[in-house]
Amino acid sequence: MNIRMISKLAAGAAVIALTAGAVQAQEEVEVLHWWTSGGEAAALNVLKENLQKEGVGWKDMPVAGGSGVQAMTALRARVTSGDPPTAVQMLGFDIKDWAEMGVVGNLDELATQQGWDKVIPAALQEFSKYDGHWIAAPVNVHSTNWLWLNKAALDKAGGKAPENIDELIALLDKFKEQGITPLAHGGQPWQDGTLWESVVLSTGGMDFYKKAVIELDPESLSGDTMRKVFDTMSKLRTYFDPNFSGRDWNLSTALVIEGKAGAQQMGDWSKGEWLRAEKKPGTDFVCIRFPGTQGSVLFNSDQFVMFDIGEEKRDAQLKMASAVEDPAFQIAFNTVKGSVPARTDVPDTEFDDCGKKGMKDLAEAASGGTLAGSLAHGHAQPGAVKEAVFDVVTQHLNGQLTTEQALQRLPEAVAAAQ
Amino acid sequence: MSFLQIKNLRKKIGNAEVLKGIDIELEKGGFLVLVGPSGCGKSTLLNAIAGLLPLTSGDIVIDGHVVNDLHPSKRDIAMVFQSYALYPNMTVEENIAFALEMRGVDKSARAEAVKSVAKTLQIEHLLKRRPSQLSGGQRQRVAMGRALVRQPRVFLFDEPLSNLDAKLRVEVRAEIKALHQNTNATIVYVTHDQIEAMTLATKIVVLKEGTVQQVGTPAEIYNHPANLFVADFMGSPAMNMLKGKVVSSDGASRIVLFGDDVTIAIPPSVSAALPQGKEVIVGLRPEAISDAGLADPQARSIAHIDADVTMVEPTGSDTFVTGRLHGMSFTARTRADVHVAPGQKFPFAFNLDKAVVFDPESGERID
Amino acid sequence: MSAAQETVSAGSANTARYVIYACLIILALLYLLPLYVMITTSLKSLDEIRAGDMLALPRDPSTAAWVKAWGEACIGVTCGGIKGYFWNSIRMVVPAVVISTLLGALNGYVLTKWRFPGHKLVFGMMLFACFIPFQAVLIPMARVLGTFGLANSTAGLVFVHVVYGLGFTTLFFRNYYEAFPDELVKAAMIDGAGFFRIFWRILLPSSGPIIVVTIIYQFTNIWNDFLFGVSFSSGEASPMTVALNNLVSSSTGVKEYNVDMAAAVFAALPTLFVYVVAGRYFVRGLMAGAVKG
Amino acid sequence: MTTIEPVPVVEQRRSGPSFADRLRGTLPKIVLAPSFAIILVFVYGFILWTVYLSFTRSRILPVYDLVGLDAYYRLWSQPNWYMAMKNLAIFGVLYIGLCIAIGLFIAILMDQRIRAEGVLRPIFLYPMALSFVVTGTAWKWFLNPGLGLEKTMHNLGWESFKFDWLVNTDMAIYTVVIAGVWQASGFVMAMFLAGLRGIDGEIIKAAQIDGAPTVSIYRRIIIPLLRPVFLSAFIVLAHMAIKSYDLVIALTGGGPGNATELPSTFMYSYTFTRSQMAVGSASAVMMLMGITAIIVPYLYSELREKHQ
Repeated sequence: MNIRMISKLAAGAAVIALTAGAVQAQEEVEVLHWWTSGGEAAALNVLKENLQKEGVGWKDMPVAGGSGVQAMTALRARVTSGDPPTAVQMLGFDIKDWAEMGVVGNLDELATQQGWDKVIPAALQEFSKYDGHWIAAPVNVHSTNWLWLNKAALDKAGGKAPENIDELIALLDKFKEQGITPLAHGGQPWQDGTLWESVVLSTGGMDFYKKAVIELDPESLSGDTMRKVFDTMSKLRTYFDPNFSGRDWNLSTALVIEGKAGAQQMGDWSKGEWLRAEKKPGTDFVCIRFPGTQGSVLFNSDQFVMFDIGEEKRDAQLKMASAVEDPAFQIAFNTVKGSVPARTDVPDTEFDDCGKKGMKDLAEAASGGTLAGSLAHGHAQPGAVKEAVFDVVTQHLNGQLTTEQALQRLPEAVAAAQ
Repeated sequence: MSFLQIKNLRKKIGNAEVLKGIDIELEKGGFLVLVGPSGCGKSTLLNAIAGLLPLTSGDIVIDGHVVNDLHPSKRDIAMVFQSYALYPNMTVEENIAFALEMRGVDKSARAEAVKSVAKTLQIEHLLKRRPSQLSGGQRQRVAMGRALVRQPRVFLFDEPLSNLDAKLRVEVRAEIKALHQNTNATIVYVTHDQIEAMTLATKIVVLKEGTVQQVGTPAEIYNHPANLFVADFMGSPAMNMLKGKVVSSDGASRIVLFGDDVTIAIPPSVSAALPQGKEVIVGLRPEAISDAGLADPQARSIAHIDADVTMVEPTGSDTFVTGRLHGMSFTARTRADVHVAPGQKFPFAFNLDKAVVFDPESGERID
Repeated sequence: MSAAQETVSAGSANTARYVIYACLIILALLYLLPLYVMITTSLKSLDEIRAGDMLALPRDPSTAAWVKAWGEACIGVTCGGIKGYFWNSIRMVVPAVVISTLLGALNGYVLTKWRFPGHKLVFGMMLFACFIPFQAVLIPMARVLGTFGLANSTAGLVFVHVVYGLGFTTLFFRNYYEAFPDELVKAAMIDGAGFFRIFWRILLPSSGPIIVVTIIYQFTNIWNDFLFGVSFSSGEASPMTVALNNLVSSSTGVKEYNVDMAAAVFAALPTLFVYVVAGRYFVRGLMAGAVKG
Repeated sequence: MTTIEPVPVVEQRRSGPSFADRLRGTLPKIVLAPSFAIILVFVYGFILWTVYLSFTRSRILPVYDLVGLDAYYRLWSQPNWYMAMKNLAIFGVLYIGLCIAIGLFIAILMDQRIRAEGVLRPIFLYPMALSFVVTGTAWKWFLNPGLGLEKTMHNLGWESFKFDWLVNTDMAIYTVVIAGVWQASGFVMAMFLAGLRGIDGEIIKAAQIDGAPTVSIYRRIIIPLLRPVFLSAFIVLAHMAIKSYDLVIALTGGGPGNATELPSTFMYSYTFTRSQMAVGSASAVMMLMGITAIIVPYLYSELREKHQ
């Protein structure tokens, strides 16, 4: 070991480390998000460019993985250290949790000025506002109770889209006869949960969903309807291929796209995969509400939560919030992402059939009282309850719990997490 | 005035007292050997002199200055270690020059000094090598060179020869002796080997369990050991220790050995009066016992005793004969060509002039 | 050397050696499989990956994925590949490794050569630090970094890695210096060298093997760290692993497995290089004391 | 040599230690102090902080109102926690056992004066160099029945071959063991190899002269001599087993179901994703107690032994 060399290296390295820390002062926003894949990032790039036109720099802080799990860890570290990012992509109850900690900013002025109260659905405002104040700018509205079908496989099986669980089962049986995987599913807790909430909605209807999932009524969580839900889950489980465990959702979508599988239950972000594979709605694939949930919408909404970052950076923050709610950006972003705009006053002309259907469903559900937050995506319950439900659903789906045990565990787990 | 003084030195390590009040004085140019079995505290004492261990109490005075609180480097001492402690990453030259470099001696003066030392020790050809490329003897020389180059007031040697083979040990021992004679350096030397102690020292300190047993010249230590421990420790083969008893008859005391078989006069080294019936131990070096024909003609009192021979050990220069009488064994040093075999009777001659008498209870010598 | 073939007759010795070589080669192939999969996949086209067998050799090897991973792949909204993050990691790893190694060496030196009452307790407490689960310290660490203004900076990240590397580096050096002869230190003291001079001139130059072990260990751990990286850095200042994760585990969109794998190979290159080049010294360094634990 | 002249000393006859000497005496402690202070604050301080949090009702961020043992009741009423403990037991035993067995086996083979040692050694060592963030995808493929080994075997014509542990609830934890052993056994091999190289050759020669066959030499003499290496390896592996996190996340994400949950993943998910920071802290306290139970007796015996 040459000591002199080591000490020189050390000195040099220290200098580099010090200079690397310095950042030039310019108006900019730092955005923590987990939209790292090509399409999403491209969509976000629209926002970045819009902001740059206004002279606001974009400091990107992507943290991918586990639908924001790592991102939330990073956020905790940032907030605890007293240096939060300008805006953070966030879902549902996470927003409330953070707001409760008193670390978020205030967008009231901008919201009043731009009339957000009128154009953003009340169900979204539930999350975008805390204690009556605007704290977040909603980007989009996703809906989770969709079923995606391979058109060719569907045609082969009779061409009729299923309208209830029984018809779905019959269709899956036909797919099985065709020698393809009937239902493409990825065995990750949130995917299991997404499937489960659709089954809950389909089996018990919106009232039951609200009672069981939103109000966490113990009897509903362990009653006969819930038994039917778990039985249906067990039944659906028999239509999975053997490799489903741990598979990412987009790989399952790929199976349907390639015709190796017949159907996938997944949120509307799944459409992005079809579009990128240059498939067309109606000709190559069919998007329908999960059988039995027609007319109801389980939503989740990505929002940019604005953190309290001090006065001198607030101007850039407000510019960003305004840019997010810009209708042009809403269209540009949501057509790519598969979701529908967070404001109701955006025309649907740019959207494809699935998108148009999504916008229509959302508007109807919002007015008809059949719009509810998605549990699996953090819009029905706080994280702890959500994860507790996932535990039971996932273990049941994987055969670690019998239906009987699941019915017993579910209210217990929910109670323990509250 | 003595050059090195150690006054009532105590050292505790944990609860154990390792040095229990040591007093030693050494004159300038003296060669002091600290000798004793392992664990006697001799290395601790040396480390204390070097300043490598803090004292519990007492003083160390070098050349009139108390150095208790001085850092080792400021005591103007040099030390040669048992393992030589050569810096493995430096060449021989750098090793020797290191202390000078630390003292800010400039480069040319350093080179000069190294050269002169290397010449003295005949290691000039080794200067560019690293310690790992040297033999044991060469390393030893380098270690000495490192000490010499400093020209310190006191040299400390910590068992410097114990890692050498027998032949080399004798050679280097002689070199150290010569070095001392040539330079007239003041040296403190630790060893457990009593031959080294005898050959090198001008003054020997025998230590046992942290206390000084005896201080003296090699001859004093050898011939007049202060106690049984010193008597037993110094000399090889060890001093014969014969149990005896004082008997008085006709106003004169005598000592009975070997049961009642042999009665000897009180040796001349004893001047004190010994009471009747007192148990004593008579110490006699093997060379004070010989075959009858070789007995020292000038000895004033010689006892002739016939005994059974149990073992014969020729060493080349001498032959050690072990005799046995009344259950007591003793070793005699006889001439090399003695003709005797185990089992035979042999006439031994005991030179009682050389005998010393010890009190078996206190272990002290009786004067 | 503990090999004992000399006593065995020539014929059976040969058979035994064939068996030994066969075992070793089979094991080596098994150990290499994941790396093989990574490299072959990175050389395949996406279609080939989807259709084919993961263990098959690429039909038409192409380095397109490598080029893309290095300079073009999109991480977040910027599409500059992982090269920038690669340098981020270097900027973080080098000072962190150097500082933690140096401090560990000094600590080991004090704990073995300048002992004081209670040194064992101090060492024991420092050693226990190796075993703390990092997840448990994230939040308080974030608070501390924030307080000192080190949050979200490379310096802060370096600091964190130094703190949680200290236990290991101190352990390595302490065990190594434990066997280093005390007499050398005494000799140097008598020669007039002080605390630091003894360290720089005598101990450190003889610490080659353990420095290698420590550097390998620290370099690998810090380079591969994800948890601290994701928590205490952001955006374009992130280390390699964070960028790799953003590339590999992006939740939506087409997965470009070949690009992912190429990026993974890039992320692995420095540590692989260190192990391959210094592996020999690693075993030697372990021999020199680290093993005695 | 010329005569040696005493250098005049200017110190007074009796002086206490000079300031420089006193500084010299405390310098080692001054040098050690920053490191020790850092460890005190950033390890022990943070441990205390974690313990404190476990007695609060912290959820998304720390809060500091004490509510007693609530978090511990919650923790011990979580089936996930029991699963995590059970998995840690299975994983820990197999991981440590297999790493040591395989590591020792390869080390013994490598110690037979192998020609290509320089090539083979890095092959066995390299997994340690790679993070599971890097190799996770490759492993997932490899173990996935539809993509990896099973498919390869089917392609090769072995239709009945079945290797679906990754997706099998009962077996998934064993895939974690496989990947873990792959990663750490090479490191253990290096430790054993170092240990073997350090054994005094004369002991083995003596055994050979006594007529002991090679196997007996290893079984009766060499392996017992490696006792300290076993101990070191055990400690290193034990703490890696308890801290294993990347491994599980990369391979199974804790699934299928919660079949591969470990205390470390449990702690992370409760602290950060489930916003039950108090429960997460309680589990961290449990883990620290477990680690302490292993490490402290080891430290105690090690540090005591060495100075006798």
